[in-house]
Order: sequence, then structure tokens, then C-alpha cells
Amino acid sequence: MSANKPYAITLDVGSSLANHTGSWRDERAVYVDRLPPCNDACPAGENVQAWLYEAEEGGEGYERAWRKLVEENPFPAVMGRVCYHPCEGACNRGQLDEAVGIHAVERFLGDEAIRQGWSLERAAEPSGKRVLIVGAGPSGLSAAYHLTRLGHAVTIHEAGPMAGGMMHFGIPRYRLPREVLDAEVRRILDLGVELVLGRKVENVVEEMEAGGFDAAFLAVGAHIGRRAYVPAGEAERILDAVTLLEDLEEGERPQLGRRVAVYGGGNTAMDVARTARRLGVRDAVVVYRRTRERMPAHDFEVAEAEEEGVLMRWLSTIKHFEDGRLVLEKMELDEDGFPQPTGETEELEADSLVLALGQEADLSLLEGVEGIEVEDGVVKVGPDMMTGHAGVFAGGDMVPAERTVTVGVGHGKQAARNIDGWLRGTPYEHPPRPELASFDMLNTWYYSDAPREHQPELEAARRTTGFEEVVGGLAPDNALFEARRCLSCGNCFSCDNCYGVCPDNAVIKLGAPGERYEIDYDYCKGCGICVEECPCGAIEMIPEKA
Amino acid sequence: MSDRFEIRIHGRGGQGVVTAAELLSVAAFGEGRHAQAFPSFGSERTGAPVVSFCRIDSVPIRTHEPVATPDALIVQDPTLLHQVDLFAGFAADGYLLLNSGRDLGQLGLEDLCERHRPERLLAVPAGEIARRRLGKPLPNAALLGGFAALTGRLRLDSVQEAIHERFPGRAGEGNAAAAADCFELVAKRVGEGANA
Amino acid sequence: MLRQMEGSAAVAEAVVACRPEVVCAYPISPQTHIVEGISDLVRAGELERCEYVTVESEFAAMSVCIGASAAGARAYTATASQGLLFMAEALYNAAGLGLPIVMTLANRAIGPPINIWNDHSDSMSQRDSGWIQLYAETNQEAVDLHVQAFKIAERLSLPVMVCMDGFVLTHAFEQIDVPERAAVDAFLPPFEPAQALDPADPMTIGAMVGPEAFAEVKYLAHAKQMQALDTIPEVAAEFEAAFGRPSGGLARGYRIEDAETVVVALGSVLGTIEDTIDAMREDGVAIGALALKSFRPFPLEEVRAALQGAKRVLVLEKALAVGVGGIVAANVRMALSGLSLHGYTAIAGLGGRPITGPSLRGLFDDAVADRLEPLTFLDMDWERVEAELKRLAAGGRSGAHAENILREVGVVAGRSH
Amino acid sequence: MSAGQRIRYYQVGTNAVGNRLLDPEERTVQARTDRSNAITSGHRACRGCGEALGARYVLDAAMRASEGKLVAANATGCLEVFSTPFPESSWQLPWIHSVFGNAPAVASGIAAAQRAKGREDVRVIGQGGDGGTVDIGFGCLSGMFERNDDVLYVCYDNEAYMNTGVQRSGATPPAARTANTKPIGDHPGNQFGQGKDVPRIAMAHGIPYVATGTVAEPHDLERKVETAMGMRGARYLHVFVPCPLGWGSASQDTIKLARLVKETGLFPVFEAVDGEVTEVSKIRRRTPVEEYLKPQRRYAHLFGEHGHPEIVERLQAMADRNIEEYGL
Repeated sequence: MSANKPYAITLDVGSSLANHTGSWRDERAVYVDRLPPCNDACPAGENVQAWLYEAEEGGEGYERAWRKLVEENPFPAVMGRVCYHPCEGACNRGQLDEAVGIHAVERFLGDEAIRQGWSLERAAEPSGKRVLIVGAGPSGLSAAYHLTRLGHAVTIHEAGPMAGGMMHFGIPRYRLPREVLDAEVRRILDLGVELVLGRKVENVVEEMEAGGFDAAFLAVGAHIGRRAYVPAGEAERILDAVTLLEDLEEGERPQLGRRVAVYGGGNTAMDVARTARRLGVRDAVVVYRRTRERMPAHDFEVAEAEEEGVLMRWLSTIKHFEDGRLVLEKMELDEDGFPQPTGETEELEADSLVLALGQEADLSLLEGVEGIEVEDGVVKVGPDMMTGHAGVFAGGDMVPAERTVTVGVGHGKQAARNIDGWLRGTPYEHPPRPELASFDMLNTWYYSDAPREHQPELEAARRTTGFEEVVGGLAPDNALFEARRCLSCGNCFSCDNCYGVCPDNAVIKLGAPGERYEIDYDYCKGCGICVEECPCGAIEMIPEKA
Repeated sequence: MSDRFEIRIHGRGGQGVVTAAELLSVAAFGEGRHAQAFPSFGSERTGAPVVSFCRIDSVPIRTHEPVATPDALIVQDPTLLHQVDLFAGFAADGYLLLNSGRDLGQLGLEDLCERHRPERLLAVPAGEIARRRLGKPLPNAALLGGFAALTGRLRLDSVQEAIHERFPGRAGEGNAAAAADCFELVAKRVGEGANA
Repeated sequence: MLRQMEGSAAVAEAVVACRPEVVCAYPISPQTHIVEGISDLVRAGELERCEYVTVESEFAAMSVCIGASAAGARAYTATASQGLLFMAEALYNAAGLGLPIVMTLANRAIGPPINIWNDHSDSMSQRDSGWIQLYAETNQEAVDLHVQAFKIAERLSLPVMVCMDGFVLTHAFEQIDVPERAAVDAFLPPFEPAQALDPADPMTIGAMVGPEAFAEVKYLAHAKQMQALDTIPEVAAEFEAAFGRPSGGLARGYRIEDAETVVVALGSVLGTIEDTIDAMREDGVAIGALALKSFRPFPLEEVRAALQGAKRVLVLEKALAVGVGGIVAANVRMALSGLSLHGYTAIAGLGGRPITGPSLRGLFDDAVADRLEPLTFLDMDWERVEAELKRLAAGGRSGAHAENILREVGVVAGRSH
Repeated sequence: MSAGQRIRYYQVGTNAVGNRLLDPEERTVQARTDRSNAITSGHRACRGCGEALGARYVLDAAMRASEGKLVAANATGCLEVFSTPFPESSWQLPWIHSVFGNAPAVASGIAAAQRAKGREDVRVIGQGGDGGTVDIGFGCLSGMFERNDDVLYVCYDNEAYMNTGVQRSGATPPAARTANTKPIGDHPGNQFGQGKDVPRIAMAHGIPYVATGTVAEPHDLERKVETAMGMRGARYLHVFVPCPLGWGSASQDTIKLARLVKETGLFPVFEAVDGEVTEVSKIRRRTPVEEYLKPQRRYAHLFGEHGHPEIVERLQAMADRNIEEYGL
């Protein structure tokens, strides 16, 4: 301060930096990363928010997004089509307008990867261990993928003629085009996974000894259609859903006639009915003993089926099948919601009856294997996916769990990590789960009003004339928009709010977007505005230590 | 050596009472003398009785007090006669120049004439003179010319110069002419008085 | 060049000659002729690069000057009486911030009763505002003081108030020599502010100062005024050298060398005082006068030196500190501490009451004869005062004395006609 | 929300201060690492001070618009006291504080000086709180408007005299509790009056630009500052700045309350050119006044067992009238 300026009255600019107001603070703001509900809900343990964050940038971002995605799940293109996406059920945006179309973006990334021919990362240091995988379904392939990436040598023994398991036999091609499935399977095999087709494993322990395997992962699935006794005449044609779909997959064209009744209320029942329509059947009627509300099939499946002209007979059981006639008994729900017979019957003409009453696993390969426990037709496994027999792990439809492709893929990953730990003698420990980023932690004011972009759908007429894919993919723009609808729950996405709203300039912007911020505790007075105004709940207040 | 001469001017707001005093001071200054003019500082509005003062001296004038004992009185408006004490402190040998077509007797000022030197007391129709020269009965300039003649304290030309300086153009000429007319008239009357 | 002109017009020309960059004022009698004159000159293009701002109040006038001066512009305003009071807060601020603003104060009484005539109540009320206060005896001095004021203000970074008696000087037509523009340019260098609001060198002006430094800040303001005791005579000397006539300074004695009685006063009344003194000297009375030119800072030493030879001092002032008496007198007494001489205070000329030669002669004679009360009121109408006091004592209506006295006057007038 | 929708494809559009995918020009000045922090850290404002925030928003934007050639005159008040206690100043631009009531006039003086010096590239801002603006400084403000001096005057309105301990000002809303309008007697809190709508009064002066804004919408606020700085003559910006201390609100709610006051319609956010309203900021999620009032202890007497629903209704009516009048 030059001498001729008045003392004390005139001051140097910016001199208050010497006054560290951080000492006023009794609480401090701290940046956190919370668990987004989508990640939390994903059976395959995908880090959805993280890959959406990359996808938001488009262009280069897509590949980064895809790579982040396949760290957990090698089947984005498949998953984006067949997963029943619990992530979207959990999505916080659902409480704002509509959930983010995560599956659509995932599918977009998967298709983009196939189009661009992006390849999976090669294996780490070879561990010298060999692992046998029985069954090349989603679970087996997922395990193979993760084990290979962990450096182990993997051989898959598949009883069937092709890899893919239920993704082939359980899901019609109009929902999952085969070239998509094959591309993603091939990408895994390209990592050096050995696949032996048409090789049914009779006894897993012998197989392991014979092949010199250090561990085994069993994922044989559930392929045996559950039978129900339906009194029927000799001539009546009764098939089971799984076989029908398998035959179809192997190129046979089953004889169904012009009128088909499908018995059951699950997704498979829907698949069969819809497939029947595509095979030229005029009347495909689903017979189910309870109501639509209580149907296990997913709503959209039922809706699409109805759009395609599939008929429904609710509250009906089949008494018998004779002379091309089904006799149905009307049911009614008791107060507990269980169907009770009314004695009242009616008839339904049918050239064939397909039973879609669920599937069972073929556990013959475990007969006599010590330590194995079977219950309700499935094998018991521990949290580490290991059966009662050391070194033998199991997953997918053959263990107690929801039977979906995604769950299977998740089992594969989980098993792989545990097998790896077991092989290395250092049991795998799942990292602690961060606090869930619930809706009330968000400040939704900041998000633009952006209704969901919907995928195009094939019109019903064309659906019943062939096996063309019903649901289309998102155009690049729409995919980008959809990705950007993500609220980034619990994870900073560099919106600069904290940097802007601090009355004490106590937030330091570390530089380029994505490099995030730091609190300058010399000046932070602990007002908490940054926490309140953080759109995604990525800052929290914690009391100062006394 | 001081030969101070003090003038008090009476009139009504808007008749140029203050201007009159200023013009006198300017005229005196023009003759190389020291002069001082100032109003009876007030907030009077148009029509209200107003007074202004002028001091003339051959030495610098230091005081700023109002003129209490005028050597000369200029009265612009005879109707003031019965409203204000026009003659307060009026020196026995003082000069009086009053704007009126009537003579002092008619104006009821005989007693004044007795107490003072009558040849120094004069009423002139300054308003009339002004009307002839200006079209308006503004007695100011005329009275100043008359003052010069009556007191001999200022020359007509310096009065006229002051008038021109203040009112450039036609207004100035009209006023200067009025001053000259009145100067002549008064000079004539004074001459008559002297002869009488 | 000498001209016969009105004091206000002359001051307007002098201010313009000082090339202020921002002039801003709110009209109040008797200051109006000055600011009207400046406005005319600025509009006539006499002064390039000058902003004349017509504001909505004196408070704003001073505030605009504060902003302008803080931004490094030479700023000027003028006011009087109530206007000065209305500015008071900003007045202190301008001084506190060390802004060299120059202001003409056409001294006028402060009401109630509302009164537009001259006395010194206004400037005296702001004697502690931190402004330098210079008093003009004549219009010539008023003109000269303005030229000096800018130089003093800018040399010290202090605002200066040039006080001239309202009407008595502002409205008087006299012969005045207004300094030529070129001469003023040579005398008064362009304004170079000690501090300015400049984006190239930003600073914070007007900080809040607590107990830890406030006293020091105030002392420094005092020290600055003490410094002015040197600067004011310096600049007066420079002015005399440049323009060939004395004016300003701290104080001036008149026939004081051998005077037993000294009259102390400020402003235009000194003319009449000097006339009176000359007359008394002719009668052989050893009387003289001391004219105070600077009241703030107060030249204690000069006053003491001038008075210590005298037997008695009469302070004649145009303001009354109700409840004690003289304001100037109190300051003079400070200068005289330890000296034993008779001290008299005469309050005169309040609200424009003429201070006449005869009255002064009477007052001085009484002083010389030590017949004076310590506190005297010149030409006071005691009859009326007594009457009012009696009424009050008798439990009559209290409240505005003015009204009551006026009613009284009315009654008196009524009887006389 | 129009601003938000202009930017398609981004989750927060322009509702947030910045964000990584926006074109830098679409981000606020506050998002920039090179913002001037006109009022910098270490100031002594209360936790969560809305005025400190508002001042930085406005001045940083003005600094950018004037390329750093900016001078500010500040009225007495919180902003002045917490920013310049000797020996520390938080200001990074030439700044002067004179007295309480004269900031607009001081600014006029600075502007006059720039004109006299031919330095019109240096721009002038006058600023103060509501007390210094709508009350004690109003004479000077009106004069500055009437002369159309080249000054942008900014009022940071926190609706009472906070610096002196929360007494009512001409900007204190009806029913609000202050230290001298306690919730007792026939008119609990501040009484209902015609109010002193200074933005409207400013418009009545016919000055080139008048705008209102809040600390909840930096994009809007900065755009208005930019617009104002692009004009000459007298301009007025009235910024709503919540005061946790004076309002009895939580320090973290400062921006939330500024958001709510606009969404309820209690504080119309608009823009006026040459005395005519040219743009209003529409309500995005219309909200009942209770939601704005309840988090503030200054309105606590209106709720609960001994509450005054009838007063809340009157306040709602005021909001509805604004919504009607401005088409919010």
C-alpha cells in the first residue's frame, strides 16, 4: 500500500484471503460415490451408471462405455434384448418421469461393438490352472469369459450342438437374432476358450480327473420340460415347450395344426404361443389357471403376444383332451389368491397342446458325487457358488435362483471370481457396497425435462409372417439422448454446481470435466449449500471431529 | 480622501430596483471610482416593495452594511409613498428623484421640501419618458439619467455605457435614449431652479 | 483585469478557471447565482471536459463529488445553510476519505425560524467535519481563495470549504479582478490524486475500521489539519507571488501592533470593523483587529502571537452556540490559555441583522471601557425578549418563540399605525 | 425451463451452473476457472449468505462483460461490512464505500468522472442491500435514474435490515417477522401494505433496462447482467438473496428458497426495456406458498396450532395475482 493512501480506510484488494474462515465450520462437505440403484439391481452386477456416463459423450465415449460394460458382462447386445432389465425398475428417474431406457442403450452399445468389431481384452498372466465348464449357456460362457480374463485355461463341454444354451433354445429369434448371439459368443471363444460341442458329461469328478482340471463350474441349465398329466386320446398331439423350441432351433418344423393351445403362464408359454403364430397357426390360445395379474410372464411379453393375436383363457385348467377338443374347468381365486375349481366346464377346439409348465435340470452328472446336496431338483451352492464338493461350483438354472439369462451371466461372473480365489488360495471377498443413492438424495430440479426415447417396434402384421426382430434398436441420436437422461445417481458428473454455488469460493475445480472438485477447507464454512444443490447426491456433510 | 456618496433606491419587485443600483455602480466604476451595489437581501416577489443600495467613493469601500443615511433617494414608484418609510435617514442636504408626472406638492410632500433643500428634490415622469422610448413604462434607465443630471455625481455617457453593457442591442438603445431624455429634462429643471 | 461585477459571477468565473472536471450542486439561496453562473459557462463551452450534474439534493451533490473525486476527477460544489446540514453525513465522509473536493459555502443562518439571510451558523455547525474552512472578507478574496483552495485541497488530499457571506458578498456588485485562465493554469497543476478508483490499480476505499485502529485514523486526520497550518500560508505566498496581491493565509492583523484592544472576527464584517477602528484611532483609542482567514485548522499560534500584547480581546461572531455562547471565542480562548487579559464575546448579525458602524462603535467603546458583559448580543431587542420570557414565566404558551415574537411585532406595528 | 430445453441431449441442460458436455459458451461465468471472484474468499459473511453469492454472480459477470474495467460503489450494509473489515478486503476490483444512503450518487459521480476523462470504457456499478436501495438510498437512486446516468445499480434484496439485527425495511414482505415486526398484536409480523415495488418504480422512470433475478438461476442472472452491461444509461437489477440469519432458514436452503420464491410466484422474475416488460421467467413447477414459507422461522407464526391460515391465504393470493399479472 503506497504511503500516500489513507491508513486503514484504504485497503489492498483480495487481502481477505488471509482470513481463514474455515475455522467457523462445525460440519464439512465431503465428496462421495454412492451406489446407483441400477447397479444395485443388476443381476449381472453391471456398473450401469458408469458406462452411461461414458456413453453420454457419444463418439469415442461409446467404446469406453462398452469396455466398461463388458468388464462385468460380455453380452451387451444379447442382454440389451433379452434382459428383463430390473435396473430400469429401480431407476430413480422412474420417479421423475420415466426410467432411463438402459437396455436400449446397452443394446445400442452391443450392436455398435459388433458393427465396429471391437474385441475383448486378452488374458492376464496365465495362472497355469485349468478349469472345466459344463454347459455353454449364458452362465457357462460368462464364467469362461471371466476365468480366461483372470488368466486361467478354460474348456467348455457342451452336450448340445451349439453354444448359447437357453439363449438359443429358450428365446425365439424374433427377440434375439441369432447372428447377434453368435457374434458375442464368438468374441468370447476368440479369447482362447476351448469349446467341445456334443459332449455330455456323465460324471463330473471323473471328467475332471480325466481332463486334469483344477476346478469345475457346472451350468447345465434346465432343459427338461415339466410334465403334467392330461388325460388324452391316442391321437391327440401333446408337445412340451422346450422341445418344441429346441427342434425349431435345430431347423425342424413341428406339426401344430391350425389351432394350438399353450398350457402355462410363464414367459416360455408366451414364446411358444408367439412362435406358433409365426409358424402359421391361426388360433394360438394360452390357457392359464389364474389371472393376468398373477401370471409369471412379463407384462410386455403378454402385451406383445396379444398384439400378435395370441388369445388368453384366464382362470382355466385342462381336464382332458379328446377329438381335437380341450375340456377346460373354470377356476376362481380364493381369498389367498389360489385358484379353486368351480366344477363348471367349457370346451376349446385344438389341433395340438403345448405344455409350458416350467423346466427341470438334468443333474445326472452329479450322481454319486460326494458332498452334493440336491433340493427341489436344484443343486445347493454356498454364497461362493461352490457345491458341497470342493472345487466344484455351479450356477445358472441348475441352482436355486430366478431363471433368467442375466442371473445366469451374473452367476458366471460370481463363480469365476470365487473359483479364481479358490485356485489361488485367497478366497474372493466382495468389496463393501457403498450407500445406496436413493431418490431423496437427489436434487431433481436441475435435470432437464426429457421424456424417454422409445424404440421402434415392428407392426403386428409383419410379426406373424416371420421371425424378424420385433423391437428395433435406437438411432444413434436417440441412444445418446437416452444415455443423457441418466441422473448419475450418487456419482459426480461435473455439473459445476458445487463450484458455482459456494458463497465462500471454497470449492476448487480441479480442471477438465471429469477431474472433479475439491473442498478448500481453509474457507469452507460448512453451510451445506453444495450438498443441497448437488443434483446427484455426490456430496455429504459430516460433523467436524471435536 | 473619501468622498463617499450613498444612494438608496425604492421600487417594487420586478421594476429593476437591483439592476438600477448595479448600473449606477458600473457607471461609477467606468469613471474610475470605487462603487458597491447590493440589494436589500430578501426573498420579495413581484410587486412587493424592494430596496437596493449603491455606494460611490474615490477610495476602496470596505463596509458592507446597508445604507442607513442616503445622500440620494431614487423612488421608482410613487405609490410607495404611503406604504414605506421612504425618507428614513434621508440626509438634510440629500437628493430625491421620484418617478411621477405630478409635482411634489401634488404628491403631498411640501413638508419634505421645507426640511430639505427643495432644489435637490425632483419628480419626473420617467415612466412616460420610458413609454415614449421603449413602449413600456419602465422608469429605470430614465431615472438613472435624471440622477446623473440632478446630482452631477455621474456623467450621462458613463450611465449610458453601463446601460449598453447590460442591455445589448435595441433594448439598450431605447433605455440609453430614455436616460438621455430624462437627463435633459432634469438638467433643464435644475437650471430653471438655479435661475429662479 | 478589474471589472465591476457581482461576487457570485466572479466566483463562478474563478471556479471555472480552476478547470473542475465534475461540478454538481443543488440550488439554495444565496448560493444560486454561483452555480447558475458555472452552469452557463459550462454550457457555453467555456470549460471543455467538465460534467455539470444537477442533482436532487445536497446530500447527493456531495455524494456525486465524492464519487468523482475518488475516481480522480477535480470536483466542486456549493451550498449554504440547511443544504450544508443535509450534506453533513457525506461531508464527514469526504474528509475522512481524504478527497480534495472544493466547496463554496454562501454563509446563511440555520432555522428554525426559516431564514435565508447571512450568518455563520452553517459553517460553524460543521467545524469538526474534517474540512478546511477558509473565510473571505471581500469578493476579491473569495475569488482568490477558490484558486488557492484547489491547490491546498489537492496538496493535502483534504476537502476545502470557502466560506463567503451570503448576500452580503454573493449578491454585492463590486470591482473584482478575476484571475486569467492562463495564470490559473500556471498556478494550479492538474489534479494528481493520491488514490483513485482505477481498474488498472484496484483498491478498496472506505473500509470498516474497528477500535483497534479508529483512534489512529482520527489522529491522522488531525495531523493532516496541523499540516495544513503550513500549507495554507505556503499557498497564499505562492498566490501573492503569482498574482501580485495578498489574500488568504491563516490570519491578518489590522492596526494591531500597539493595540490594547483587539477585535477578532471572520468574514465580510471586517470591512465595517476596520472603518470603525480607523475612526477610533483618530480619537486616540489603541484598538486593532485580527481577521481570522482559516477557522479549520485553527491557527492557535498565530492567534496567540497576535493577541498576547493586548489588554483585552473582543471576539465578534455571527453564530451562537446555544447553551454556552461563542464558538470562535472558545477557540480563541484556547489560544490564549495562560495569558491574563479581558475576554469578551459579542454575538452579532444573526439571521442577516445588519452590523452597522454606529453599533460597532458603541460596542467597541464599551469594550475599551470594560463595560461589557463577557457575552453580549449586539442590537438585541431586549424589550421583546423580556416580554416573551415574562409570558413564559407566567405560564403562557411555550413552543416556537418565533411565532410569539412575530405576533408581538404585529401587535406593535398595529398600534403604531 | 426454456433455457434448459435449448440444450438438447444433456441431463441438466442449462439448469446447472455448468457441466462437462456443454459448449463452454453455454456454461455460466461461475463455471469458469478464470472467473474473477470479484468478492473473494475470507469474507465474513454468515454461513450460506445469499448476498455474498449474489454479489459474486453479478460482479463476475459484469467483470467479464466489461473486460475487467469495472468500478463499484457500495452502500453501507452487510455486504460492505463483511467484505471490508480493516485490514482485509475481499474485493478484487476498484471499490468504494461512502455512506448508507448515497451509493447511487457516488456511482453517478464516478460515471461523471469517467465521462469527463473520456474513459467511458470504464463501467460503473452501484450496489447495496434493500435498506440502502429502497429506503435510505432511494432519493439518490431516483435521481440517478431520472438523470439516466450511466450506472448499473444492483439491489441485493434480503428483505430487511440484517446488518443491524433484522429490522423491517421497505422491502420486507407482509406477515414476515422481524425484530420490530414481531408476531404479536392484531397484525402478527409485518403488516400488509401496498408494498414498495422498486423494480416497477424504476420502470416508471423510463430507464433503458430493469430486471429482477434470484441466486437460484445464475444463467438467467448473468444474461441480465450481460444485457445491462451492453447498454448505456441508468440500469437497475433487483436480485433476490435469501438470508439464513434474518429469515431463520437453514444455511443450506439459501438457493432452495430463492428457487421456491420464484416457483410460488411471490417474486416475479422478469425483464423490462424502456419501461415495458419484455420477458418473464416462467414458473417451471408451480408451488403453493406454504412450501416457501414453512422453512423460514420468520413465518413460523403462520403455521401450527396457533397459526394464521387466513394470512397464508392472503399471501397465496398475492402470488396468484403476480402469476396473473405477469403471466408467470
